[in-house]
Amino acid sequence: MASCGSGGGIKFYEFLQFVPGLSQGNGVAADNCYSAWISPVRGKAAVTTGPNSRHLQDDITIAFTGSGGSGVIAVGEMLLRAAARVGFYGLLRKSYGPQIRGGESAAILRLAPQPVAGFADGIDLLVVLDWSHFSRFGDELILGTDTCIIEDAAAGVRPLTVPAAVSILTLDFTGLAGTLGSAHNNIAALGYCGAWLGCSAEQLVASLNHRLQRQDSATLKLAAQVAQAGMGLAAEHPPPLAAPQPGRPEATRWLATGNQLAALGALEAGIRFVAAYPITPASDVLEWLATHIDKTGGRLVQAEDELAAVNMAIGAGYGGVPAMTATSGPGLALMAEAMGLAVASETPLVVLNVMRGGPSTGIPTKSEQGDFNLAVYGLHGDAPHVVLSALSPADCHFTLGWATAIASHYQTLAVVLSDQLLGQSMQVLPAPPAMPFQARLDRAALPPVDGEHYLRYLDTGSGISPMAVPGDPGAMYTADGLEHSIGATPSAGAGDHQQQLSKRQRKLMGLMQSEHWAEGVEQPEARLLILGWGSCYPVALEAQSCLEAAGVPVNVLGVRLLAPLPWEALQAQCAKVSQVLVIEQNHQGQFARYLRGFGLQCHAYHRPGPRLLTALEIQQQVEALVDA
Amino acid sequence: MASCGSGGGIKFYEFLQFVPGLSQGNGVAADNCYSAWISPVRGKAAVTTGPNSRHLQDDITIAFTGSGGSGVIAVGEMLLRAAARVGFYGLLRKSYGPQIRGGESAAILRLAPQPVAGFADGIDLLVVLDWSHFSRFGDELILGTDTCIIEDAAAGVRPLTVPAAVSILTLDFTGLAGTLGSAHNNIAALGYCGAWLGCSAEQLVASLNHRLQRQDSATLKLAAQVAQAGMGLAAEHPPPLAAPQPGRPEATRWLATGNQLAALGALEAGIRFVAAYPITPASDVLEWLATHIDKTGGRLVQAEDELAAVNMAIGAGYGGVPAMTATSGPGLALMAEAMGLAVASETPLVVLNVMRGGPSTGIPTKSEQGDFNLAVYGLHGDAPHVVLSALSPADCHFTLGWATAIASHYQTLAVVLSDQLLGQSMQVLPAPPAMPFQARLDRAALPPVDGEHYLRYLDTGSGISPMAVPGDPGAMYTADGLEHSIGATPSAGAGDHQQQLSKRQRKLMGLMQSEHWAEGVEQPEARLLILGWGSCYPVALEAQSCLEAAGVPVNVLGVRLLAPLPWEALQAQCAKVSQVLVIEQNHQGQFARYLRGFGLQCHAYHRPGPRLLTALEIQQQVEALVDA
Amino acid sequence: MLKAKEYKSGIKPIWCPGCGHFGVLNAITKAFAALEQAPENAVLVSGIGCSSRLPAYVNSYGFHGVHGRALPVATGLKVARPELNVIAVGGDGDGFSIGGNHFLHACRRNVDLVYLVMDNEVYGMTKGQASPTTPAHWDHSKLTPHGPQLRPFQPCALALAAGASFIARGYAGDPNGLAQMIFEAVRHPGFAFIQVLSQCVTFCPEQARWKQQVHEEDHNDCCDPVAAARFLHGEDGLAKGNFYRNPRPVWPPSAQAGGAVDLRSEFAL
Amino acid sequence: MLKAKEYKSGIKPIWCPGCGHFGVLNAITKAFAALEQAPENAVLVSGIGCSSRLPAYVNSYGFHGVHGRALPVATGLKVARPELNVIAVGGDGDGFSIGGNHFLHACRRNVDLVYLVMDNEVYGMTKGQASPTTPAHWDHSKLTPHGPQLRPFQPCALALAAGASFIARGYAGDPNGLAQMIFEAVRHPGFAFIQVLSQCVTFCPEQARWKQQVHEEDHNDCCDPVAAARFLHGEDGLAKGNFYRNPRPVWPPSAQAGGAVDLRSEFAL
Ligand SMILES: Cc1ncc(C[n+]2csc(CCOP(=O)(O)OP(=O)(O)O)c2C)c(N)n1
Ligand SMILES: Cc1ncc(C[n+]2csc(CCOP(=O)(O)OP(=O)(O)O)c2C)c(N)n1
Ligand code: SF4
Ligand code: SF4
Ligand SMILES: [Mg+2]
Ligand SMILES: [Mg+2]
Repeated sequence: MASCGSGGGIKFYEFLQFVPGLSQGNGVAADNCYSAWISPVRGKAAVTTGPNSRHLQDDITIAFTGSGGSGVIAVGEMLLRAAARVGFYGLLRKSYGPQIRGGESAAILRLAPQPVAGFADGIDLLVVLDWSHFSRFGDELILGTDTCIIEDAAAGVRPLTVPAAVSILTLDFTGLAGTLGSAHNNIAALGYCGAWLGCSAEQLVASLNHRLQRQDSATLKLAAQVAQAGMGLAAEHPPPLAAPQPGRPEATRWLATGNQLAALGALEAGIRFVAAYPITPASDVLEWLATHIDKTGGRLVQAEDELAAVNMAIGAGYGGVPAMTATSGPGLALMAEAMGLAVASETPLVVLNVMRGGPSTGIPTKSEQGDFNLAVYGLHGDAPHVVLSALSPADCHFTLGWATAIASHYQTLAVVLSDQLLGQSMQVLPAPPAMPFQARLDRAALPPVDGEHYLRYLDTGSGISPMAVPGDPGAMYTADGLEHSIGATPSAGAGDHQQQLSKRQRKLMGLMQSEHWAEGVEQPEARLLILGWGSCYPVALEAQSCLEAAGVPVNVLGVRLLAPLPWEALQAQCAKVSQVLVIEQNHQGQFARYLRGFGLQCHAYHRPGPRLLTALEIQQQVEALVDA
Repeated sequence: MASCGSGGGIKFYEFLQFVPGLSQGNGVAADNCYSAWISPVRGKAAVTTGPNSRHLQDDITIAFTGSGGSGVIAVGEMLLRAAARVGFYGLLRKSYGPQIRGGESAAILRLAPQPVAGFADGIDLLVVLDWSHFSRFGDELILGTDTCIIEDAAAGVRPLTVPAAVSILTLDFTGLAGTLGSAHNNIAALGYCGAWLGCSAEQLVASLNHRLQRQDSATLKLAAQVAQAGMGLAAEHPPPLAAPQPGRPEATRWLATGNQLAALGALEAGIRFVAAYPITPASDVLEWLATHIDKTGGRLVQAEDELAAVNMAIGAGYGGVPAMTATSGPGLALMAEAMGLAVASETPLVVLNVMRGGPSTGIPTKSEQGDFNLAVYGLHGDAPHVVLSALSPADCHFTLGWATAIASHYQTLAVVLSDQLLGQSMQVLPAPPAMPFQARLDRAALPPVDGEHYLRYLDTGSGISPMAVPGDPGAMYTADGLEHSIGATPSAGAGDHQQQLSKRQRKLMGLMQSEHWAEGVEQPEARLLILGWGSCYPVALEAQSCLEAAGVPVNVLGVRLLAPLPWEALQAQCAKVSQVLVIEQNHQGQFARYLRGFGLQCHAYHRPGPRLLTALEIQQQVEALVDA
Repeated sequence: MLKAKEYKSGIKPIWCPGCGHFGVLNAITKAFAALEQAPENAVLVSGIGCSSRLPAYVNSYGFHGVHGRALPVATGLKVARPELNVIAVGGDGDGFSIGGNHFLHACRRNVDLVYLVMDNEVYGMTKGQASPTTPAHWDHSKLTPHGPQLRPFQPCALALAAGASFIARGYAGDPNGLAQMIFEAVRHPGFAFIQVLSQCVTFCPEQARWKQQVHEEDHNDCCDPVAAARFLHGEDGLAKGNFYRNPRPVWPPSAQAGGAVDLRSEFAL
Repeated sequence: MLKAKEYKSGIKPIWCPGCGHFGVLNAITKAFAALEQAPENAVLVSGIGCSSRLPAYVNSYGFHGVHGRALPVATGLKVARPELNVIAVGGDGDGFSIGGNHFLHACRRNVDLVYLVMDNEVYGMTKGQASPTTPAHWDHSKLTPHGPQLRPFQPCALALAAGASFIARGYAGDPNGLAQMIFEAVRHPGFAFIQVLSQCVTFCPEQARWKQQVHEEDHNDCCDPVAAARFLHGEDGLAKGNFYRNPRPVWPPSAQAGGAVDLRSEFAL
């Protein structure tokens, strides 16, 4: 409810066909109904338009805060699951302090009757189990005057920074749990909030059981009792805030994080080898893969470092087995040399980079979009490769699948940029359609039967050379990061060098035709385009909704194919409006600089994390531009 | 003589003051007469202008080729030294095949009466000791119809690719040496060419003695006899080609490579710690440092890999000892993560990157300018740092000195881009003036005496924080790559992050005022600017000379400060002309793309190595633009 | 002369209550007190991990670098500034996984450093993945759901084979013993390696048992590499004590007195 | 069945005449003949160096990667394609300097690979700098004008401490003996390490003496790590022979039969 500054909800517009090839009818995406879930927008029927509809689909943001041990993350996850059963969509973000245990932590939950892909600017309901360290969240938990606070009686001293004007209700969750013999005031809070959202006791207990799987039945039973006591409290002392209304959602909905969906997408598209070195916030991609890849017959190796990880993946890729690794900024920097090897030797390789705050070790647990430069430009020599960005938590599935197919089809490196926000937020979403992509070496690119004449690095029309893999008789060759002739013999000749450089660049031009290069939503009479990438895209969509409500129609475009950039298609989009505003979450405006290198005239709005970009600030930027 | 296509020589123009601050009178450079030798242009008096003056200062290009064991490189070096004594300036480039020993090799020597900083398009005199593998040089040794070939009688079968029209003289160097009991036909060839260039026997013998220092006196004596026999041969059978005339050079001239000069510049500016991991073509920088740093009281450590090397240098830099490492593309890629650490922890660090062909292992022994992107953009997160380019072999001295001073003054990373051509070519040049730069932590930036309040990462007006070093009492702090507060405590707060990001970017703005950001030469009525970096700059100057002869005045600018780019100063230069042509030796036009990101409208000419850019092709590009 | 607790910086550790790294912090401050260490002349250099956070908690200079590179930073610093007391610290992941190469080469290079690894057989900071020293069948990490299934890395045996001249193992639960070890390591000329068993209470609660299991085993006089190898191949990894001490020439050899510096004459024609 | 020379690719090596790496090339082709190796099922994986050029010269698949990373590439390939015969090859610089960490971890990981290091105690390709195995006082390199002054790296002793299950040393001057060693290494289940003394005639002409100095020392039956350690600590580095062979479980354990793949159900609400 705190979104759009003035308290409007998000709205969803009919997907407007506006990019040639980016249509509903003629592409893989639409055939598979991908459009229904990739972004929160495509394929959703419009409700109504105009300012009066703003309050029809209310969203609400609830935050639970406490110290690290107080279980607020667990409450958030359980409440999201239970609320989803009632009919809500939602998104959950976790925020921790630097401590491994103890310290501050928060779960921030946004619920709405339709898919939710971004966070709001403020907090409607704040549930505080422990006030200590609350102030460390500083700018991350913004309390408005209409924020309603529920504090546990045992939460301790309320900080002075809490505005006096907000309404505060003190409830004794701790005492309630204690009378039942439990120390879990968080479960009492779960029951309280669940009841308020309309969850049944069964739904809450199901959530508890799911979360506490490994516990014994006595523990489960006690937890159920505490939750029910919490529900009772809600009946007596409901929050001074109207409960939001659930929607009537699709039959099959999922609860998943972007990182899980990325991992799933990779496996579904055919990844069968993963090399892993843990790093926040990419570790959970690797952990999900580790516990699932066996089922597909694939393998995961925990490597000694990122240098080993990326080279292991290259080894598997050279062997014809679709392979990936996942990392974050510092690890990506370490992988740069070997990524160049994948490019030069034309070995398929997928690298997922889940961004966090930088530079250097930076802010490891928080989101930022600072690795654009490194991903696009960080290789030595002229090393054209593919860089994609995932446009929403759900889009991680699609984009990893696409990257997997690209890496193997084009025999190249595909880097996917995600970030902590996309990767670690837990989302309720429509179940994704079957994976439309499959990794495979194009049949046409296989070597001729007559091995005598096998030319691994042949300069073909498409630029894609015939790739044999070990085991193929008669096509033995040595893949090489040294420059080479078409026959894979090392060469320092200017002609060979020019030919291979051009070939490696040209082969990627096939991607320019892809309908998947971007996602977007147009509005009639829009005079401005908000252009973003990665996790900025859902925020831009919400800003669009708010702006429309304010009478300012804008277009929104999220670019999925960052490199090579389909400049002509992008230009065509930009030509429809008179102003372009590029948004991103980093300090230097890396994407905007990149676009200007192509000749784009644009405004740029960017600032670093860890505070998330909000629809409100984008709206303000747009309004300033439109007014000027 | 083969330069400028039609055979003109290079000419030198008066240095025209054209960049505010880039003047002769008000800066360090001019005070120290740096302008006399940084580029081949500054401070040299113009001869005459106009087409008729073209032949007044003839240059000549001589190439020696043979198999790896035939000693052509030695001949080239000795001849350059002897010719220098006669009064020539010159530049020597070596070209090898992939073999460690044996295989093909060539020494290409350009001599002129004035300083020579680039190579010509063709070869005037080709001395062949061995024809086998000659064809492997392919596009590197371009024979014109006016090339004159001297072949040893024992050189073997002349390849069919040698144009029939060229004049060929067969001389029995092998036999001549043999009669004296020597196997060194190369020394006979040295005597032959030396005599033709006007070297005395003493001068040639001095060269021999310098080169063969470690040999016994009998060997030296025999070599002297063979050289004298070669001189006799020149009297009988001179090359069918007028000998070029030497100049009347400065009293003190040097013979050195760009890599040696870079190393010297680093030591003279105060580098006292070097961490080394060998890589072509940077190893000789490290080797020179290893044999000289002891004398300064400094230390060199051979590291186990580039990751260790760069972190060792960071350790020394943190300790207040100016430190550097040198590498090439693959090594620079490996250093990317730690370079980000230097930026975030604000530790002085100099990294010299001597570029070779890429991507990946690429073409390790040949020159290319493909690492621009990596150097400028290859760090994760928002990591502003300094990137310089050396504009000539001699400028390696100046630029390393500047980088050393910058790294320590701004407490940051300074990457210097050189390349194999600049680094490994041996040049005769005026002795450089005393090093004008010194590494030191600015006194004003030292911590306050009162240690209680020492704030390592204080946000000062200049953006430069007070840096204490271990041993300073009362200022103990922990340097950190994690984001931190001004007091060096780790922080994930948005405010601290924004403050430190801005501070690290802002502090470099001081560089915008530097007079050293570029070198250039203007011509009256120029309508076009040739804009280059690194080894392209001398080539552009030669093209300028040829173009003037052809009646097309142009300006030339070589950018030394690549990042942060002094965009306003650059714009002012570009505003003086109606067209800008950006030249560079890489496939993608990395610098041009970068400049366009700032909004520059330009033409771009770029192509990869290993064939060097020539003045002729730049001239042709300019003529095509001017005609259009 | 400062007391042990005066060597604490006052910054509150982010560690979980009960974490072994507290014991190491105490031991370092005690050793500093015993050494009468001037705070401004000591530098603690670390990589990334819970353990690598330690430098900020000590009242001395510190460098918190990137993951796995504490030893190169420490090496560069010590070679450039030989008068400083440089101690590299970190975790088993930092030192033996990503930093393994530097560990090997530091052992053979024999620069006069101390390297202290807080070994909890796990990646604490990234939430509990297996490290090189994790037991083969430890299946608590989702990244290795059946356990790493690998022979654990043997830090002391490797240090010996790589040429370390001082090898010891301490226990975070015995900060006094560990302080003594650190004291000796600092005094030892050359590279001194101390593996410290330092429990991760959060991801390896089973390490609480170390209290009972760790046993003393002192080979203070052992300078025979074969005897040390025999011992290290046989022991259970929970012995604490000095295992090997065999001073050999420190690198770099002390600098020659530099004469007048003429770097330029060689270039003159 | 192919003859040894039919395992040569026909590409002419860039090596100097007399370089030891020729002997290694011959030994590999002989071993392939003895193994009746199908050329399409063998892959030679290397890093960068003169030695690392070898794969192109063999009639099999090859991967010439970046400096120091042959083992990770080989590991990924073998784990992904266990039916292939994967042999990593390279030099002492590639394997023990920049690649040292992967060497350690490959020894303990025990994937079924062969790793053959052509040790000439020098960086040949970059023109003669000291490598980890260079003698302490070898002063031929300008980068270490007084010699590296470091204790040379002991590859076999380190492999043992790191957990390698097959350790041998061969000599390029004895291609037949080396071929037999490679044959056995390929047959050995798990990670097999062969250090080959392979002279660099250009930068270390003194290695010509190896012809006289190398001596046989076979411990074919040695599966006792302590005995192996004792031997390796005493020998002169010029013994050739099988030093240690002690098969232990290969990683990864063979795959479980995969059932129906349901990756999605866990997400459904
Ligand atoms: C290059 C890089 N890779 C990965 C990480 C993520 N990371 C941070 S700490 C850590 C492991 C820490 O384990 P350890 O050194 O044992 O310390 P502990 O937390 O157990 O004390 C990892 C993998 C990183 N920060 N940088
Ligand atoms: C990342 C990187 N660093 C450095 C180099 C330069 N380099 C190429 S080969 C080599 C050493 C080769 O020595 P070794 O492995 O012993 O092989 P040898 O030539 O002696 O057979 C080095 C340092 C490189 N190619 N890449
Ligand atoms: S996670 Fe483990 S290692 Fe880290 S602070 Fe907690 S107990 Fe210590
Ligand atoms: S330099 Fe040495 S290692 Fe390289 S090919 Fe020549 S002899 Fe062999
Ligand atoms: Mg640990
Ligand atoms: Mg070698």
